Amino acid sequence: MKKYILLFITLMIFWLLLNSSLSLEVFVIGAGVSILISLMFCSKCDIFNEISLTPKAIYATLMFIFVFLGALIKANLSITKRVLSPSLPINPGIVKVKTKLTSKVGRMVLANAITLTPGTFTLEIDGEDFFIHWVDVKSGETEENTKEIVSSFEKYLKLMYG
Amino acid sequence: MGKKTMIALITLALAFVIYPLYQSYNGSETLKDVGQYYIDNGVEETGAQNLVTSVVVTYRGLDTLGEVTILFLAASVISFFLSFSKNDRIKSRSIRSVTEILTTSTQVLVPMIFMFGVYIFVNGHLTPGGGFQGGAVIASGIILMFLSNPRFKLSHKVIQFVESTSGIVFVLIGAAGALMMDGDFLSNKIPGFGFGEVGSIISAGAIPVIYTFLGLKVGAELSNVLGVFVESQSEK
Amino acid sequence: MLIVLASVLGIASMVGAYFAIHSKSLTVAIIATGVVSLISSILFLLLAAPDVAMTEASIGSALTSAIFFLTLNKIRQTNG
Amino acid sequence: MEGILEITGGVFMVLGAVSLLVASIGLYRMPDFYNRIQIGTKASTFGASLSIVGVALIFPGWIPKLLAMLLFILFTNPISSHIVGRTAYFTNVPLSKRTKVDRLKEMSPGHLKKVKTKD
Repeated sequence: MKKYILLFITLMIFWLLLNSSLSLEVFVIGAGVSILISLMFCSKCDIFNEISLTPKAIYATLMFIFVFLGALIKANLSITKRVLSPSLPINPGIVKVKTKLTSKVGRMVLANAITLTPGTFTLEIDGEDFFIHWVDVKSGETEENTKEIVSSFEKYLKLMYG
Repeated sequence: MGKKTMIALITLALAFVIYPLYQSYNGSETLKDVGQYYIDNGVEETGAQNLVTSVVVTYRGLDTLGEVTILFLAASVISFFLSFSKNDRIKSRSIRSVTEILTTSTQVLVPMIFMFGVYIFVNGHLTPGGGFQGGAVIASGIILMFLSNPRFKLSHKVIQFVESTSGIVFVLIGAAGALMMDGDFLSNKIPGFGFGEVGSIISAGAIPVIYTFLGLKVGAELSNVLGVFVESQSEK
Repeated sequence: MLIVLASVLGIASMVGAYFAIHSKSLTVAIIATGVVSLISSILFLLLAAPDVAMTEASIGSALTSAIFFLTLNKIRQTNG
Repeated sequence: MEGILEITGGVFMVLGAVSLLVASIGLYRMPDFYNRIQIGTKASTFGASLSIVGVALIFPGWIPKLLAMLLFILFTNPISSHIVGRTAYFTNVPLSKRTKVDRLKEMSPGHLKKVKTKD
């Protein structure tokens, strides 16, 4: 039941953003379409069951957004520096990191956040192992790399999705 | 003389012929009578903010019916020809396993893409877009479903039901216009359909309803083409 | 300004069309056709036809490319 | 007041354009496919987001639609580049000679299991 309601709310927010209007007609039509689509697809939308809406989780979400935006800006500055410096200072390589996250949404958000931040990019997921292509590899050790890449995001994602 | 020289000479000759035409061409500054009529009276007569839509659905509605028929014929012919190869199809095929990120994100993205398609065809009379565009967006959602799940299969019964029902409703609304508006096939001024203020979502009479069914029909047809193509794939 | 943008896009689409015809690998050719439709959809947008641009973007670069790839796969299977 | 918003919006849009320019320079300079896709995803997402923020400052009425666009870009861009990169790796697109480590090579090939589709 929870997943139907959450998908409905997501679709409704998306519809209202697109229409950018709050009139009654828009609301009613959007609600009808959202109910239809949630009924159509929710046999396979189990990931919405993993989202929790406790105050702690919402706080973690906000913190995650801040951390992520900071990392995004830092990533782009460092990439810009690398690209524009004449010697092209890169040490590319594929490293392995481990994550403690078990929920599917959490792992997806983590992989996407890794792809969008400092010179790292998720190449493959296999169980708890993430294989990451890194522009600036320092060592091949799993533990060190986990600490460097994953842990800042994982802390909040653990709170958000468990 | 080499082939390349010949091509160069022919191109030059063509340029000599076409350049005077280009020189003496001046685009028309004023609209043709019909275009001017649409601009002057379109919003008033149909109530649709998007003039293109009022032309496509109301003034030239019969042409749209023809276009939908052509699309239907194309889809039928494709499924007809591809069904010949079904006999030598291998019962199972092996594919590299799909990445977990894709299977997870599809659960969120596909409903959103469908919602976007619905937004495009429901708002066809207000913003650019309409039945054909919305239908194409919905079909691209279907591509994502095929990509994320190798076992996914379109239900042909559902597709056929959506496709034929929306086609019939489209024609019926047109016929209703003809009956109630003394002979105007596909007129949008049918009593019972909302005529709100121009620019609100319930306005322009039957246009949003027609576009909704048009969008469902186009989406079903394009998805059917894709489904038939995917089903005819086999790996030895 | 607009005419410069339009000319650059036009030249880019011509380059794409050249690749679509002359590239050795069919995959590259299909991607090039997708690029050509994407650029032409921007050109439609510049010509103030957003409706046509949307159709071109979704059908020309998404659906047609998908169907081309499926066909290519099918041809490769039958020809071994 | 309006002037300030417009100028800030313009600054954001120029920053976005600069970021996209850096991305294209990076695409040219990087040694192999995987490094290129890195630059491509990040800088294009960042550039597009900055441009959208700029537009939002200039036309505040469009903010809801722009927000939907931004979320969609942030959500779909990394997924598509992940899939492209993964496919490239498993179809043996070569890594550059400067690559230091490749831990993915050590994986047993078993995780590339094939799925059978039933008929």
